[in-house]
Amino acid sequence: MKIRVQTEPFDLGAEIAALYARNPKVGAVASFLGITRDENEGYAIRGMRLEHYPGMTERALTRIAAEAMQRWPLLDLTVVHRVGELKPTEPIVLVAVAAAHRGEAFAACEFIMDYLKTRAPFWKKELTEAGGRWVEARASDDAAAARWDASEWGER
Amino acid sequence: MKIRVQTEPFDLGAEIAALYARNPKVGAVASFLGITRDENEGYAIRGMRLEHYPGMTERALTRIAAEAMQRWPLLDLTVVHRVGELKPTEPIVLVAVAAAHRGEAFAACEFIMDYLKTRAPFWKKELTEAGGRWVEARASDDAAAARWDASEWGER
Amino acid sequence: MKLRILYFARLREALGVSAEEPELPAQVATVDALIGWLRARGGVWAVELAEGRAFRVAVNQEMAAPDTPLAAGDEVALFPPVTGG
Amino acid sequence: MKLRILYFARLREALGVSAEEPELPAQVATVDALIGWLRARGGVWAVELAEGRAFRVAVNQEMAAPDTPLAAGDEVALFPPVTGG
Repeated sequence: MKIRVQTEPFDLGAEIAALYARNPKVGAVASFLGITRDENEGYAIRGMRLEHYPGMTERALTRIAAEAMQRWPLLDLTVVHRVGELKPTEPIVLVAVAAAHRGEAFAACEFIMDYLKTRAPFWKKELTEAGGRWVEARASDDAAAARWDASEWGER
Repeated sequence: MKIRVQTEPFDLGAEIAALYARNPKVGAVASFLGITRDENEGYAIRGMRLEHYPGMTERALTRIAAEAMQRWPLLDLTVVHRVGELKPTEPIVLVAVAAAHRGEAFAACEFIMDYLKTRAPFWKKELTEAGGRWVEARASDDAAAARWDASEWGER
Repeated sequence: MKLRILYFARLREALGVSAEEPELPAQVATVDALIGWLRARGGVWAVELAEGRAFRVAVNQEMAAPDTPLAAGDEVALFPPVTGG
Repeated sequence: MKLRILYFARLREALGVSAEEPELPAQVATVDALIGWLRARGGVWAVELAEGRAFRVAVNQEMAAPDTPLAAGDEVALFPPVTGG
């Protein structure tokens, strides 16, 4: 299990290879890459600054990852989240989950993203034509996280 | 939209970068990597041979990908499936889906995998200690594909 | 009527043939009729294509049903349920 | 009682402070009481921490509730709902 918060870019191919290349039990890696867009809610975005709460961020991500490991039979996982200045087309976050089969890899990857979006202390400030703009939390992210409270995931 | 069936390995990092590096509308890439394991249903696996139906395979994958593009607001996607001889820890298949937001990227990626598993003409023959063994289709894959018939995906 | 028939994977191995172009009587006009005609060869054909055995049929590279019609020159494929991915 | 209080993101900018270590009266023994004490500073404090405003509180780097108890030396953080990922 690897949890990192960093200003530097990361190498997606290398991060994912590290999850399966030396473990022949891994049959599935589901991953999610979040990327800075050039537009949000109608605003043109030149870039963004990602602020976080050092210490608490790592704790929160570790707790989320540990909960995923407990809910599903996973073999390994990696979460890398960038902070600092980011430009459009630059990756922000990678969540990659390794398991024997795809069902649990997909479910855990989505679970971690939903919890990260609502429980990990990161804040985005977008640089628009009109200046800096703090991104507002979205109700749809709360709804996405809430669906994991009832353990209905197994029905899909 | 890129669909490829090939004997050669592929570069996961390059395939995914191709989906977002030149398109600043992409905010999310969900991907799945299927990998050869060293064990299946209790059998130790030394390797496998993947057979396919040239022509029909590409048609089936293209149709599945087109259906995903129709069901969700996707920006781009890539499906690469290997055929021929594969050893444990070697990737078999990559499905990567780019969209503005994560919900549709995850849903489409899972949808494509579920349909690929039940509708694309590939067959695995595993090399075990006792010789070659054709992998049997799994009822759980049929069930996974069937859940997309009812359009309940939006409820998650 | 002449068809091109392809066999894949376990079925190809069990039947010992990967492709053939048999001359068929005119009444073999559907997938169902073709399966009956192949089954009538007896031996391994009767076993592998018996009712209740899990196999799939494609016509011109599209999944077919028992009543899918056949025409001269069609490419028909018989294979086990798929296991890729 | 002395606490370390951290402010993040929009709240840090609006309040104009990123960290402070105020001396608190003994009756400020919960998160709720601390918010009331900060709100009583008036001005931007009363506005930003008004009832119904969306902000979160963590105590010693764990998400806290209004009745979470406070002790001398605790690290308390106030911030807007998170927006990472």
